[in-house]
Amino acid sequence: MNGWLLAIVQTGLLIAAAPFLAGWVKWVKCRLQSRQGPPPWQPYRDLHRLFGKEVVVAAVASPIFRSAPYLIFSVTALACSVVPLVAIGLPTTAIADVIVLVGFFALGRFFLALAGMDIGTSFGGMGASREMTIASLAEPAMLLGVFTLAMTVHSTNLASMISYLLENPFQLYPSFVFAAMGMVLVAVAETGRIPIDNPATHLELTMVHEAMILEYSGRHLALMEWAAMLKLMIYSVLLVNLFCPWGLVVDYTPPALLQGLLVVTVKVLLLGTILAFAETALAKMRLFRVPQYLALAFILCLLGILSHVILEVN
Amino acid sequence: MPLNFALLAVLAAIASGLLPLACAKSNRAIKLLAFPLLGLAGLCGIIGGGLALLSGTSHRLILPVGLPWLHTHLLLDPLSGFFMVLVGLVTLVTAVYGPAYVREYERGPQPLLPLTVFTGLFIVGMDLVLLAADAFTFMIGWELMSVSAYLLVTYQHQHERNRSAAFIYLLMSHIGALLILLGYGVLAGFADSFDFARMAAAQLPLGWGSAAFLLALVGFGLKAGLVPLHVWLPEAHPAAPSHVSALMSGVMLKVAVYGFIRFTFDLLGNPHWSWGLIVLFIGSISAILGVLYALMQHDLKRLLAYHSVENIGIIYIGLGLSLIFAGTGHPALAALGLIAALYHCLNHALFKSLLFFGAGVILQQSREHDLEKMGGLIRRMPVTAGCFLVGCISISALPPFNGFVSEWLTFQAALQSSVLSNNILGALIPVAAAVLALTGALAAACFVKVFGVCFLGLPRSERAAAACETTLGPRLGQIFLALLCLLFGVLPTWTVAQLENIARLFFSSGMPEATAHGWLWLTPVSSEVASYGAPLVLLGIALAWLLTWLWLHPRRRRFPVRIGPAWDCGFGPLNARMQYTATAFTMPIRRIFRPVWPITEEHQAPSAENPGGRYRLRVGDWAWLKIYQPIGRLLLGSARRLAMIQGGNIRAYLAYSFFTLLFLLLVVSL
Amino acid sequence: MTALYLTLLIPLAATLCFAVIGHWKQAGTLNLLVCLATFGTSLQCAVEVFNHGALLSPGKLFYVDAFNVYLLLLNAFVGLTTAVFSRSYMAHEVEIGRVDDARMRLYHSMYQGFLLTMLVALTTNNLGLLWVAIEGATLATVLLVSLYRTPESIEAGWKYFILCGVGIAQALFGTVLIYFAAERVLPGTDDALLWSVLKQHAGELEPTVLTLAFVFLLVGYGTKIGLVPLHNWLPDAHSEGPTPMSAILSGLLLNIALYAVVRYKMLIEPALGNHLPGYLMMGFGMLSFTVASILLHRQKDVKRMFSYSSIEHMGLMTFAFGIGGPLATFGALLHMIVHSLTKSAIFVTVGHAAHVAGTQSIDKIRGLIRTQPAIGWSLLFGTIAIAGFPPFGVFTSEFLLFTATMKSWPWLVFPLLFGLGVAFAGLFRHLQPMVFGEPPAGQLPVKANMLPVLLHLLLVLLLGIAIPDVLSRWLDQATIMVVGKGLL
Amino acid sequence: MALTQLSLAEQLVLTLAALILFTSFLLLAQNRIVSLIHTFAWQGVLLFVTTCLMAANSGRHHLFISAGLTLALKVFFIPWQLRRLVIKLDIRRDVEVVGGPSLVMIAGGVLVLFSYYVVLPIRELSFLASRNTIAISLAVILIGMLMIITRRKAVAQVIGFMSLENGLFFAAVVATYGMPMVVELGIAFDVLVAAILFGIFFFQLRSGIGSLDVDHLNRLHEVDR
Repeated sequence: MNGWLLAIVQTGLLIAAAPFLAGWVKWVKCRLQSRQGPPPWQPYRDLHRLFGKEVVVAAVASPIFRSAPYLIFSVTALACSVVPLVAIGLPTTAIADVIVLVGFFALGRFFLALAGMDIGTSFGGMGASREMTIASLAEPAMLLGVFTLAMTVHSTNLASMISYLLENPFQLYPSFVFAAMGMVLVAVAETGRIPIDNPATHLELTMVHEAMILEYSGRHLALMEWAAMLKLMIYSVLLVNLFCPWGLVVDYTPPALLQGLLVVTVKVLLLGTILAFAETALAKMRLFRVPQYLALAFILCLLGILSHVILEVN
Repeated sequence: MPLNFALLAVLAAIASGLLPLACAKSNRAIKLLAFPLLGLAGLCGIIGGGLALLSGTSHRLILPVGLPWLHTHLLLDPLSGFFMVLVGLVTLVTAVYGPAYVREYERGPQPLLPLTVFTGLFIVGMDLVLLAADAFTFMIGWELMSVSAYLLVTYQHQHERNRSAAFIYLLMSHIGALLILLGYGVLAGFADSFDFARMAAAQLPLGWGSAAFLLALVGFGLKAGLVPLHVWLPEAHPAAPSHVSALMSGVMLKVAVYGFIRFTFDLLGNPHWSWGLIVLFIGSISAILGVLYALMQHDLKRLLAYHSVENIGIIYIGLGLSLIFAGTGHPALAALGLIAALYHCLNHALFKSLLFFGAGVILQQSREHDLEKMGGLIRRMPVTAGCFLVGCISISALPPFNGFVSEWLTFQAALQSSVLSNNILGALIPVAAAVLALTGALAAACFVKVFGVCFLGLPRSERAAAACETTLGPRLGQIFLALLCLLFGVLPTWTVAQLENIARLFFSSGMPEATAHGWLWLTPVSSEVASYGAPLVLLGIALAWLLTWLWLHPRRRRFPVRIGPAWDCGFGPLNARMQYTATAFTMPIRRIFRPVWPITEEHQAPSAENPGGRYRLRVGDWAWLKIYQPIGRLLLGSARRLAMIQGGNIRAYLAYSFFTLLFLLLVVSL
Repeated sequence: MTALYLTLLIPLAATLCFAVIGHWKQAGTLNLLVCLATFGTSLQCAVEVFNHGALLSPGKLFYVDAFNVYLLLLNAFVGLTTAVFSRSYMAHEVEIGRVDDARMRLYHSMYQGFLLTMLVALTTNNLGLLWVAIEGATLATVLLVSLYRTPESIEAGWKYFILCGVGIAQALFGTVLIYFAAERVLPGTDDALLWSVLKQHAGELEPTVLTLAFVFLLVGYGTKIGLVPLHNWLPDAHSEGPTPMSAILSGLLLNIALYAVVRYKMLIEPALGNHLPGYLMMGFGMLSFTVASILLHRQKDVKRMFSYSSIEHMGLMTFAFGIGGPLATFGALLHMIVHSLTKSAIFVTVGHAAHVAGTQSIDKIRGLIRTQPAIGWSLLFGTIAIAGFPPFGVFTSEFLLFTATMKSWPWLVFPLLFGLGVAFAGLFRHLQPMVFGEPPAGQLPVKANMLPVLLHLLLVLLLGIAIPDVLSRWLDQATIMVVGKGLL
Repeated sequence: MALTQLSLAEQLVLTLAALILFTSFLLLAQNRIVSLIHTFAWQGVLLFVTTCLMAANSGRHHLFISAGLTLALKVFFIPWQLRRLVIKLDIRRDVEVVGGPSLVMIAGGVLVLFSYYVVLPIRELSFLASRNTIAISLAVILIGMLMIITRRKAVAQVIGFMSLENGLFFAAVVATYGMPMVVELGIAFDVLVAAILFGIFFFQLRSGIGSLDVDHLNRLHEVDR
């Protein structure tokens, strides 16, 4: 019972903190670019504003258009419940392993793309087409990276994976290096950051994610934006907790939990800072350079598998 | 008892096929006779097969027909029972869906009768294949199935396209049948009997075993549609009436898979791991090429047909894994692979027939088969759209629907490759898994295209704008299948537990851990390794949705939704031609995987007489261009040269006779 | 015994009568009745043989055993059903003025004459008379091939005449050589050509002479079977003659010639002590089978196409008899039945189809199912049956042949497979446009009696689903006679 | 065994065999139709004589019937009918084109050798002449076929065919003292019918094709032209 409660709290925390991470990255980025920038909690304000606005829906919109924000948000929220934020071994993590997690994202994306196409604008179709193309390359790379880990730890359950790594803290796996690099590349692509997509752009021809949600307004738009932030949050947490799991707690005592929360906050914010650095340093790619980028990710993850098979199994 | 039901199913199907012959004049009578009997056949099949599957028992019967020294052996074991259920399910839905659907043909130039007759016989053929326990009966059922399907494909034979599709289908099917026969011949050579029980008991040396295996792989692969033996599939499926396409794609391909499983796992036994590797390789190729080719199609049924190639590929990946594990002595993992494959058979049968039924409704209501001319159908046919959406989600392997479960199981099987001592295999299997992942992602892209272009947006043609929802029967059929898709997605644990009965037939153990944690949790290897709580996923999504909805409810009252024109970045009024087309949607993928397809593009810049400009894209099939056409040319060329012997000159003819005589005399006197 | 004599006498009398009254309006019906009578007596004959074993006529001139009695029955049956077809077909020909009274007399007389010669060939005990009868069958049909007096039909008739004449002359030389060998063992008797006698003395005959004799017999009767490269007359003769003729040529004459070869093989192979006749038959069979299946692709005339299919199937049977062994022989015997039933059904259908379209050209026959469903579906199912799809009987026999080949000559299975696949493709690529699609404008149905076709196809279907016990025991007896070992 | 040890009758048979072979060669070389018919008739005479000789020598009197049939059919009826047809169809003067006469003659010689080679393995038992006469008759048959192949005129083909049958009869008579009577009668009947049919066909060919040249019979073929 304790576990279930903790899991719900943790999920709520993750959902609540997601806008802050997005704001944080933006703030750091602005600072790096010597701009004042909005404060890190600006996304909360934006969301609040959007929730308080009237919703305008195009006359041709179908039920898919209206239900997509709820569905996407729900699925992403469910994904949050699966990811170990501060504690492992929670009952919710057994609902889905990492493959199912990828499945959740795919489900969200499926409806996102459909929602983009629903009104029949060319931007929506364009965004959907690009999103699905990128995803169809990123997803296998992501899974291949996950497989690398899974083959080492003999599990695809996130909790089992992390606890295995915690139990064997100072083993250096060459395959993990490759997998980590590959998954970082994938995460950047999947969360729609530079150099794949620019969350800040509204230049039609360079948009991917934004193009799909152009027709949304009010609370629908808020849910969509929030879901995107959640995704960034989940990927960040996943990356830091998989590749540097130190600080995650196994026993659910309040001090330990607090400590774990602190550690993970620091780790995630650090990752956000790195992301901001990278986004500042890099320029957005042309769409047709993206396959090469993702191919690199794929190759890295494949190398991870191969190095696992060749170097680590005996 | 189960066998009685199965036999009743066969009889009902026969009756459904033949009884309408007695009242050929009245379409009404034909429909009243054929479809209820078909439904009965389906129902009996489900009950009989289901009983056999659930109880895990085998039932035998010998009928005094067939060859004088080889009477007809029938066998209903969990494996055939399972496939019997598949056939029964789709047949049942066909019986519900059919009467309204065939109304279209009553006005057409063809009489209705052949359609119902051959549908009945088609089911008979499939059931017979499943029940057969000797090679002769098997082949009779097999070819009955092929020929009936051929006659169904040619049902609308006024179109030349349909005829050539049917021809290619029957030709390839016939060649496949001959190879299968050859495979049985090899087995029978060692067993000295065509009885399956004796064949299964016979021990083959590896060389002969491999030969038989390859024959079966190609023979059944021709029917199942493995790349590069798939070329008939995208031709035949669009040609057949939609409920027949559903049967063909949903079940007939599965019957081929059944044949392969029966042959390889049961009759051959003791698989060698290299067989598994071959199957894995071919399955991966089929999966990825199937989906890539599907992406480029814009004929709806053709697209679905290519997806069948993809899904058969996925099934074969599972089978390949199972063979590899079985060949290296890991029965529990082999069971996992087999169960994954079987589960995918079930799922594919459900969602592919659902999609074909949906496609049939679209075709019937909009009279369009070209995606580029559809659009906005969701507003006029919401039920069909909803069910089609379920099909799309399922086939794209998205949780919590059924397609995801089987792919997940396949992934789990693939990830166990680290138990293999052979490192090369250990490295290759994850690559196959990555291919599977790529396939799944591309399938999702493809079905976003299908659903988006077909149902969403604005109608792209007058006909699409005029389409309306279908009648009760087809709606019920689709809803039923959609519910099953959800059900088998949410209750995988129960399903896997039943499928274990099949795995126990071939492997010493089932999957002891898989269902050990109650119906909520599916843990194929152990709960530490992987777990999936499908009901909880559904519950979680629903809960999250409900919470969000409740949370936003006050605001909804304060700010009701305002309906307005589309914003579209302020570009002004929308029209249908501004939308992304199916061709445009897949353009990035086309660029990325360019060498995969033989593509011809025609551009025509806008000019004075043609202000719109013109762009045309044709996507062929390399297998057709590089394999089948050369073979055809070779054959016709050799026929042309051979025809010289029939040159018309009688003196030449006499000279043949003369020299034959001299030659033979010389031969015997040497 | 009376039944046997009646079986032969009825057609003989009919031949003579029809030479005078064959042009009567009722001649077709009469012809049918005569065939019915013949069928009745042959049935009686079969029952006798089945109950009491082989029949030997007092003068030892006729001998009916399990092997030939089933062919006898088959002959009479196909003759009967073809007569049903012939009645309406020839009435139509008279109506459109293609034949006059004199030719109708010739036609009906020769129809019976042909049946007579074949019945004689089957039942005779004398190998010389066998030759006479088969030559007689050629002579009876040669004028029927050129019945229409078109340049093509005359050409076909001439080719048929010369090629078969020369071929069959070689068979006579083979017969003379057999006689020569037998004379040494049985000097001074007239029994030296009697099958029943020769069979008992087979072991004493001079092998070298027998070898030579078999070569001549194979080339001779092989010409009649239509073995490649001796087959050239066959497509011409089948395509140009009246269709009932094609039906019985393909369904019966080829079988009889094969029957003759098998009889000789039964005699010669034990005497030689080696498998040479078998090898020769296998070689010719396989060659015919393969070549015919490839050439099927190039046909433009529908009857010509199906005659190639006949060559293909005769090749298959020859091959199977060549393999020897009970399984292959049983299969080949069964194949003789199903092939002649199916093929004559097809020719009957094709005859009607040609009437519907007004031509035999494949390019012009279109949309049969739409114009006249009975003909279209019959043609379709006939072709499906002949292509070897279950549940039709052709599949059963091909299954057996296949199995037998697998057992004794595994590698020959591949050309066999290839041939079956290619032949199927050849048949169907031509068949499809004929039966399916839109008919040309103005194409009207004709009066057709599809009873024979239905009957034949149902029989073939029955043989595919379950071989009746009577027949299987019968075939087994014949198999024992041919190879000395049965299956059951 | 030397030739001298044989009886006179046997020597005569051998001589007749040689003569029949000679007439075969004559047929092969002849290029006028009427002469062909005459030569064929002479071959028939030789066959008749041989049959009579065998009948007298062996005491099998049914052979006389056979001889009579030969005389009637091969010497009188068929040559007469052919001649009548040739006159009626006005093809007397048609000079037969033989494809390379010397080559054909050489081929004929080779065939004789080949025939001898083929029958060589036959075990000798009783009558010495039989094996060699079989060789001769085989040669006559093969030369008959060669003639059919090398002649383009239908009439010449018929004569080749009939001469081929002569070879058969010769074999039957000399090697086995004729076939059983019922067979002889049957064969004779067939030959008679065949001869009549040939006559009918000549007319049909003339009226239908307009020529008796068999190379003009080329409508039925499967070659792309």
